[in-house]
Amino acid sequence: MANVVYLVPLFPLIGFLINGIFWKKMPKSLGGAIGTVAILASFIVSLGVFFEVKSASFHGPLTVTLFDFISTGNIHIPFAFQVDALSSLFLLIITGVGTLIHLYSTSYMHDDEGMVKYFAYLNLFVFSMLLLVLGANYLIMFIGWEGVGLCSYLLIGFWFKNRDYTNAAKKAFVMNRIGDLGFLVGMLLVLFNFGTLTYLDFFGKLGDASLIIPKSTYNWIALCFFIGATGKSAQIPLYTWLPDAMAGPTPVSALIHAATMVTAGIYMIARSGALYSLTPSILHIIAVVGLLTAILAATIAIRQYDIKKVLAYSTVSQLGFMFLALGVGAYTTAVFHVMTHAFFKALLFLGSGSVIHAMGGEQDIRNMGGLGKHMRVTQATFFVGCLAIAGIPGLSGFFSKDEILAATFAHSTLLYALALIAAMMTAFYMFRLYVLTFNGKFRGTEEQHHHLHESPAAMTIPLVILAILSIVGGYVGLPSVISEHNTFATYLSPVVHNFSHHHLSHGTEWGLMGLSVTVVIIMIAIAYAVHSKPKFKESTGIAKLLENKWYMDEIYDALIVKPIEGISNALDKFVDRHGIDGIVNGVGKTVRWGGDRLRMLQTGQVGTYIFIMVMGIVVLFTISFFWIK
Amino acid sequence: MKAIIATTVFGIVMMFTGILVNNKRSVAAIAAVLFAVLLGINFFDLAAASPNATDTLVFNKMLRIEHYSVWFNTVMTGCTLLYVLLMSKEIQRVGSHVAEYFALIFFILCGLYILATYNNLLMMFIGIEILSIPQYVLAGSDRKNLKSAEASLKYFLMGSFTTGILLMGIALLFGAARSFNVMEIAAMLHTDALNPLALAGILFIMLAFAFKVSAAPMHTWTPDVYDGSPTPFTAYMSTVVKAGAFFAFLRLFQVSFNGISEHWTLILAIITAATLLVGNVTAVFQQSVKRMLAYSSIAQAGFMLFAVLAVNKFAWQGIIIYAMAYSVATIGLFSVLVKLKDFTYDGFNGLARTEPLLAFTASIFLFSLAGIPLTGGFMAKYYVLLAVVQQGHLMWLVIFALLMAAISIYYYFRVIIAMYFKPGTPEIASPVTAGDRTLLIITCALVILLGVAPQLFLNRI
Amino acid sequence: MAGVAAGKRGFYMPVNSTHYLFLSLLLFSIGIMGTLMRRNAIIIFMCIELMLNSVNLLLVAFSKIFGDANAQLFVFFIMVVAAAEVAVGLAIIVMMYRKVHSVDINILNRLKH
Amino acid sequence: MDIYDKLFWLLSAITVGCALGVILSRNPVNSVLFLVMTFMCISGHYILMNAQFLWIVNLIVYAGAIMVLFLFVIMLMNLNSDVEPQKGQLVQLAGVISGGVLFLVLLAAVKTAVPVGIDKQSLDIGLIENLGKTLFKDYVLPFEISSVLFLSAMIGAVVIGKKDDSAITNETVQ
Amino acid sequence: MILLFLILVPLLSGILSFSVKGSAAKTLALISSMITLGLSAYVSATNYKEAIVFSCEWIPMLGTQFSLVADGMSSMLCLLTGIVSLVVFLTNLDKDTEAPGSFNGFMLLSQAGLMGVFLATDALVFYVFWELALIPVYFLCSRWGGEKRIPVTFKFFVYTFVGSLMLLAGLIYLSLQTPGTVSYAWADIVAAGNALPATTQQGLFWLIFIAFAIKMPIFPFHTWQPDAYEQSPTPVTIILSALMVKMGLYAVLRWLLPVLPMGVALWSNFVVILSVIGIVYASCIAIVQTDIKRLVAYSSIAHMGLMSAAAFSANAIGMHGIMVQMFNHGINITGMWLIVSMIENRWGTRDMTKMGGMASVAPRMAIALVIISLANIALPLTNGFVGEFMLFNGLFAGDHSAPQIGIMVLAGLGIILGAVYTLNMIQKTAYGNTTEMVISKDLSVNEYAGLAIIIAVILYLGVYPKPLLDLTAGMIGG
Repeated sequence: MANVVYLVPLFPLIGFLINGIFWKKMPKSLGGAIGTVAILASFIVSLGVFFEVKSASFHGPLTVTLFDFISTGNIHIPFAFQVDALSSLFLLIITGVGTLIHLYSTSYMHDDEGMVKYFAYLNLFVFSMLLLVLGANYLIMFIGWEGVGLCSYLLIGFWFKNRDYTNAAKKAFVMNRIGDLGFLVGMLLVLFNFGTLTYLDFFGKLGDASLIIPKSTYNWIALCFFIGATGKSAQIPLYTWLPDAMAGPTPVSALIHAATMVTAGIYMIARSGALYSLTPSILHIIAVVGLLTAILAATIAIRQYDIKKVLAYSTVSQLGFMFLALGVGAYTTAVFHVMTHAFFKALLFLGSGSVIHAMGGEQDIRNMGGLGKHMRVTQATFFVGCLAIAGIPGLSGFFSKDEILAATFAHSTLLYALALIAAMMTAFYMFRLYVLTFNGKFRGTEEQHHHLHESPAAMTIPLVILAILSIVGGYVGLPSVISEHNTFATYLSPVVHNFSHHHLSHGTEWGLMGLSVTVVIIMIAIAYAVHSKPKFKESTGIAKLLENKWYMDEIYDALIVKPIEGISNALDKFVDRHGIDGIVNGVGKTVRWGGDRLRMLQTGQVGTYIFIMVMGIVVLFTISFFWIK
Repeated sequence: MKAIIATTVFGIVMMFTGILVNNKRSVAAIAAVLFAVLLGINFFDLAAASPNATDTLVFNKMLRIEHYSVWFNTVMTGCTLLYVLLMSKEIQRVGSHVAEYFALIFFILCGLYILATYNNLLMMFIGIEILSIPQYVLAGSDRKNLKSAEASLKYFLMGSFTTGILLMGIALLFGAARSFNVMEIAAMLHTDALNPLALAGILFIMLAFAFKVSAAPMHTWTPDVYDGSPTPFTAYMSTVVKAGAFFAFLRLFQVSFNGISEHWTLILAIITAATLLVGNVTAVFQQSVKRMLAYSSIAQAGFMLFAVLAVNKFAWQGIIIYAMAYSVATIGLFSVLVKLKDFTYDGFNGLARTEPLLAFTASIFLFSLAGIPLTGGFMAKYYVLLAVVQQGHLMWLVIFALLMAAISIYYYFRVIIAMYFKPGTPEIASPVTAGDRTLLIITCALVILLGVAPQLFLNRI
Repeated sequence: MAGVAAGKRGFYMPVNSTHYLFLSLLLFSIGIMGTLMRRNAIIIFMCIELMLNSVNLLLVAFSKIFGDANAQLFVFFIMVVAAAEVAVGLAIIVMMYRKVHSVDINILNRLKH
Repeated sequence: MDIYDKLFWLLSAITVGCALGVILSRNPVNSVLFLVMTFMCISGHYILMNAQFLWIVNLIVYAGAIMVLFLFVIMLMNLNSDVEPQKGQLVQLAGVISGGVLFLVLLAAVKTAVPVGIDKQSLDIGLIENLGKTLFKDYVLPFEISSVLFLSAMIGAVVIGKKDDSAITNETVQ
Repeated sequence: MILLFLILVPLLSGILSFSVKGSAAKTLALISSMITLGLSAYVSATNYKEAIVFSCEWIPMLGTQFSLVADGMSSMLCLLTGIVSLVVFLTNLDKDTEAPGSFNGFMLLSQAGLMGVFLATDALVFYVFWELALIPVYFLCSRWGGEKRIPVTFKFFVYTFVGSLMLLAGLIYLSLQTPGTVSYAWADIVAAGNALPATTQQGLFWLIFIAFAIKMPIFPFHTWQPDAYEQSPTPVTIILSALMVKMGLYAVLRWLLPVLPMGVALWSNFVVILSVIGIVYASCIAIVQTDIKRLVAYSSIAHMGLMSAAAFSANAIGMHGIMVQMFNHGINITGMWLIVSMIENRWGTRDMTKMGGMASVAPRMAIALVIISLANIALPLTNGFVGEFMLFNGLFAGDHSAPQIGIMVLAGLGIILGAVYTLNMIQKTAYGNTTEMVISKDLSVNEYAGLAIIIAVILYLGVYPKPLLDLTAGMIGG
């Protein structure tokens, strides 16, 4: 099955082409069906690949070369796929969650006139994402990397008539581009120093002493790749696009901005684990950036009222956790969290989509409340999601998050303390969201109240499936205190393994678990207590600061966007038109002016003319006799 | 030699024709035939002179007939024939003495032939005078027009003044070289111990020639005289006559002063640069096309001076091909100009719509003057540039000249812009006949032929 | 000086060539000065004739020094040409005078710039 | 300083004085007369140098014919000092200065000129007979060609000088 | 002989076109361009390993031969010329052009000139064609251009003419240095240039470089360009930006870098700095443009900056990248201008603030715009990416000293800024609510066909660039 791995991206591509070319004439439901079936087919192939990789007969990574992509001089970059544990796992996550979200979308988007186009974009996204994870070299990853950025752009701006939405789309693309530039530079450095972009060659040469490559070069490469990751995975300083990206349809947020695309950065660093192992200083930076992002996003999420914005900041925060894990060397753990997060965050987003669907497009939780009575399935699944993300034992999020905390503790106590605070905040804002949405009394308009209903089966089935996954997904990676046999880590071990020098005793681990569970439960309780009878008033002080997202967008605007615009305007108006072009035109003007002056010599007077001649004679004689010699 | 005799005889014949024939058109027709015969005689001379033949010295070494000069004579006679054919009608309209005008043109050619073959400063002097005096007359030939008289008087006064300069130069040179024979002078002058008299003489002669070829600082007469003279004669004065002066200039400096070029090259380079500057920059501001062409002729003189500057084989070919390309294009342009009533740029507005052929040929002539490739003008410019670049040490001048050539685009293309891109209906002074069209097409073809296949001529020169 | 030797045989070369050179140049310069100073076309023309004569003087002097007849013949031809020039020149001036009743060159400014 | 030197200096002084008279006198007729005087002095120089032929020709052709022609024309135009326009003082000064500068420059340029040697002394080169022989033997071509010059001048006189009845216009009917 | 036909077909059909009226002229041009494209495709297909040569006497005594050579780079550019011309004539079929006979005549003449420039292997022939390609464009812009066409075109013409004259001086000098007598043959010129001392090479470098710099154009010689693009009729703008600017780059690769190695070595850093400054500078200005044509014009300057920077970085991959990118940029910018002209036709304005909603009313156009824009910002799987990736490779392959890194950073900024202005353009034209249009119709059949060709090339070469890489692979030593 692994030999035909190219089928995995091929199906979405075909789906994209069919929907993309015939989008105008295709019936909506057919378009949806084609899109969904394409991903389902991919999922099935992915399953086959996964099990083949899992089987004992599979030895090492398998490279499937399609054709020569760029070949010049002594550089050969093939268009090739690499099948190994990591890529096959991501295949499963992408196609699996993807199938569910496609299914969900068939219902969610049914009233939208651009539904076929939507599915085309979605298929294209899945195709790009699959390229990203399947590529056997950085260039193919980069193709997918930029491809998912493009699809994200297209889907955020899906309702293109709204300028705000298209602005958000543009912002996302540009922010991603900044990161992509980092990736590109890293790639060029690799190519320049190692002459290859293929993972296996590159990693093979990493320790090669015959290549005289300074240590700093490794650091630069690692840093550049990480910059790429901060763009795609919404880390400080490039995170601000992700909350804005909620302008797109909700399933898109679920698929792209929660479950798959944003985890590309984690995938990339995990993929390059061999490199990062050699650059501890960069890993340290990653840990700090990840943690800061986790905290910053969590603080903002506390004071948001838009249901999707809360989830968006929560995603940023969770991604921060993953980077923290990477930073402390717990690659497997990070990937584990990617997987569990994909389940519960997709679940939460889809749940919020269901809520928004029921509310007729309303997203402000101040106008919700008491929805649980009307939509039981949504409420239940959403609750599972909240529990999972908060880290209640027994659910998937608990296992993955706890592993991160443990790894962090092993690395540094300070980082652990901060991470724990972030985790506490997570529990608080998630349950604030849950309580405000589903409990209490309905605060919306009468019309909305009348309209409230449970979503159709096509939407609830994915919710249920994802809820189940959110519960059981964690059991593949039980912590060592519970089970010595970590299935997940074992599966990934040929490609990725945790890189940590510290080992915690079982006692400590139990203690940490107990601590985190305790604080989380306390936070949940507080959230319930504070929000069961909500009062919304103009916030002040720090609350206002949080509500306005620390004014990050405004700061960026003032520090970067405005100056660039100002400089550009100045360049355009003054330097280009009057400066450079002014000089060019000035030459012409000078000639004309000179012509006018010289013309005046032509007085029409013979006397003047002879005078000029005589002066000419005098001057030339002087030059000739007294100046040259 | 036959040509000199023939042109003198034809001149006298024309004088008698003036008495015997009253019809202007018949006079013009006879003149055209005589010019054609003259061209034939030149070809006859040409056949006798091959590139490898030794030079012929005649009349006590007064004349030296060699390959280049015969070629030059032939080419210039050809241009004159073309000129006479294109301008015949206009010449007839200038005044009542049509036969005399043609006689003067024959005499000018006589002077030109002498200038192309002189081997003695006396012959050069007489040649220049024979070339000049008819011009003074032609400039003033439009009796009805005050401007013509003014041009004539200005030209005459300044021309005589320059004669004084020239003669002083010759006298001083004689004081140093003790001979009037061009080749003997060359033998008498030595770079190492150059008599100041010789240098002063060379400078005076150079300046006198600068006047004749309208180079700065002796150019000041040019715009006024060219502007004031009857247009058909301006066309002749600014082309063939000027080329003749140039050839004489080149001849003297190549033959006599070649060995001491280091003493005068810089001065001539300064003159060249000043000429290019004045000609091009001043032309930019002109409103009248005729006057613009006067300045353009100063500018073109700057380029022709390159040939004088370059003391090598390319220079000879360069001056011939430049003279030909420049003369043909300018004569062509003047023949378009005389068809119009209004000589300002605005007078050309919309010509492309009413007279596409005139506009097209005028464009080709302008391209040639501007030095656009595949026209004769390009090859000419190219050739003189090649000649001077080969000298090596004058690259600054070459670059300066090219910048000036770029300026020249401005005023040449203004005509094209007026003809093609501006609305308007130009007033036509005289009807454009089929004969005119044919001649224009032939002229145009000549310009292009010179640019596309210059080796047809170059191989033989 | 060579002139002393010649003096014994009759005519004598007074002073030397430099004196004639300077005299000639002085006359030449005076002629040029005249062309610059006067407005009357005829006077200007006369000044030009003065310039020509200074050249003639110089040539004759050289002729004498070199014992070379060519220079004297050159002078002869200069006179010939000058005569022709005067014929044409005066005709032009007269024509001008007939039209504007003046020979003032300052009024000749219809052609300029 | 013998008699020839004295004569040279005397003649030279008169020549320069008359030349200055030409350019300085207000009355054109005086100018002509001064010019005639100048030419005569120059003829005197010719005698000093034994250039007899040129002496005669200069007197007859220049001082005689040409200058009389000038005089006639001036008389014809009835020019006298009253109507003779003068240039401004400044322009005249500029003329004097530039002429003077030119003279100084020329003088400085050629003052170092090596006095040219004499390798053969022929006393009678300037005699009519000798010159005539050379003229018709060696200089026959320029002599003949000069006729073209005179023909041109003749035509010029016809074209330019002939009375034309048509009105003078200022238009551009070129 | 086939090379001669490459020039003769457009030349003769161009001359013929002047006497043809109305739609017949359009058909003639279309047929002619199809034949030319066929010929150039044949040339490209057959000369993978060995260059096709044509040579005949021209002016032997000046040492010049009418010799043409189609090696990889030349035939690639001829192919580009063929494709672009075909697309231009195709999309122009249903446009009302005043005097189409003359218009197409001039277009074909300039095409002939371009072919000559790309094929000539004799410096003088090269120069002649260099000028010849320019003259028809001058007439085209001056007659059929926008409001300020005459002064703008004039400036453009004089500016480029100054450059070409410098070039001529340089070439004459070089031709006189050739071993033996005067020769303009490429090999002789190269030999002569290489043999010169470094100081002479520097002087010549500037003479020749300025001509090419103006043509490309490299900052700060670029100011003629936005005006000229803005004022020219679209087909001419396409010729200018897709082909003419390539002339400059091609000339650098063929007539500058190999000829004056020492001069180049001494000044290449300077040129690279100028180029990358140009990238950022032009990108910044593009961001604040509201006139869509000026925006695209500045974007073109930025792209050319990247190419010239790579050209002077002296690196094999970069060189290969330039050749690829020359082709790709030619294709992309053609598409860009086509769309821009369609937008201008439909909204009757070039002011982007007055546009919007194309995605609703003319979705096909919007899709084409998005695809071409993405190719323009070098998104992977479009042709632009391959070229730019290789260009960056070339730029990054030098030493990693501080100034070098600065250059890289600036060049990289161009990528980000490029995304900004391109997306701005898409947003302002395609998105938002519908604003008033003059002609409200989506693509017509011939426009569709033209854009389809462009997009097909974009995607094909984006996914499978090997043919293009192979075609030009022979041009980079080793």
